[in-house]
Amino acid sequence: MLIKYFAWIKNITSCDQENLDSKKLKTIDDLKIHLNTKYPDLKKHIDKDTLRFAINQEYLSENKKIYKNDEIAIFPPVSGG
Amino acid sequence: MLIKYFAWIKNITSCDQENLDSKKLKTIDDLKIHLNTKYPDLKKHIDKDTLRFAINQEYLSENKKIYKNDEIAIFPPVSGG
Amino acid sequence: MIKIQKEDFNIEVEIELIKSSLPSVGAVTSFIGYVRDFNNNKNVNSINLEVYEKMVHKELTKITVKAKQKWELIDCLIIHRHGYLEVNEKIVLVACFAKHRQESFNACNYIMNYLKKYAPFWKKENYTNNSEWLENTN
Amino acid sequence: MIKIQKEDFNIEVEIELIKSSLPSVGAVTSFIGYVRDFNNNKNVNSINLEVYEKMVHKELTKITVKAKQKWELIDCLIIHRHGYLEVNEKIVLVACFAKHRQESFNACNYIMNYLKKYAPFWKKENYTNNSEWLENTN
Repeated sequence: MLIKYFAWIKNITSCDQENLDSKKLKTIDDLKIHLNTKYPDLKKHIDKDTLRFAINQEYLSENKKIYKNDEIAIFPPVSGG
Repeated sequence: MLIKYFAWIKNITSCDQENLDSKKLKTIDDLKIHLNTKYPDLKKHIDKDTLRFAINQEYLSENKKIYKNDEIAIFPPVSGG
Repeated sequence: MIKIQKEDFNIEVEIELIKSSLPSVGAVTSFIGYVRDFNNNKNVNSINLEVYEKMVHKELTKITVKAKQKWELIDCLIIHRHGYLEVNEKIVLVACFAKHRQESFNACNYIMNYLKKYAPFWKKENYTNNSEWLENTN
Repeated sequence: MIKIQKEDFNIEVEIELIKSSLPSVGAVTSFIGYVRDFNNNKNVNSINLEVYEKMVHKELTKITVKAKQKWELIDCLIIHRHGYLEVNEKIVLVACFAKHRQESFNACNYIMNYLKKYAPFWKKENYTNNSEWLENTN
């Protein structure tokens, strides 16, 4: 699955997108645990629940299953307009 | 004093402004009585209190004294914008 | 700034003229009123807008002063046309310049409400075979 | 209509493009957001606006559909820029086309509120010696 990062999250991940192995990651919660380990600086933001998640360009409000071909975006609160 | 008429009131008065003798017209109420007589078709509108009066370009909410050099405007509710 | 004129205006030019010297402005809300093709169940071809020129500046100035007391406005612009106007032509522009969005929205709405009530303009609608003065329906 | 672009736009041209074919429209309320020179106690020189392109059309379409269900809107236009923008440049235009004034005001305000909450854009402000990503303060 493709994971996309926006705004200052890219500073923590050092990339704006990456492919992750979907075999072990069945849900958004699995993904959060995985990212907390891979990017320790992201942990406090994920724990504080300040980040937004979108699956295939739709906002997510609760844990959800994720699939091989999904595009998952992780970003801070938006600030356009 | 100069009396100015706007919108459909001009159709009744057949003029857009006129000078009236200020000697007998001391207040707006005097003026209303005078106009009711001079323009019978105006009477129902003046009686129904639907018209607006302005003295020297300021809206009027009650009876007021009027003077020789005043400009008095009489018009229906506005409809700009 | 208040402009009463017969001529059309360009929204981009008019707003930019004020905005370009106000770098602290982050929000401009504007309202544009147009001549509609249909009103009170009748097809409208054009309108004639009468104005009490001597009074309109006084009245609109009062309204903008009130708006600036009530909302944090940096500037505001009112352009109101008069004379003969056809369907689709602009009648009025009110643009409110503020730091933040909600102030500019509230001020613009407020000014339009007062303008509709107090600005001395009168519309006569022209139909195919006759014409009629409007009462304000707000 | 929704446009996401780097280039500037002309308010008069964009509004007229839609309005000229809608003679029943009597009211257009529009909001324009600009880059301000000062924010969070810092002098801003410019901003970089990042966008999630694939998501932004979906999200803004949802918002305009909701607005049209809620208010009697004949049409609406959203233009949002991204990339590098200097102080005084336009960021966003939302224009709401309706028969009557209050519908266009309410719809425009509504769309801006939702756009600020959900449209996937992120601002990085550039100061003299550094830059900083913004949190949305609404």
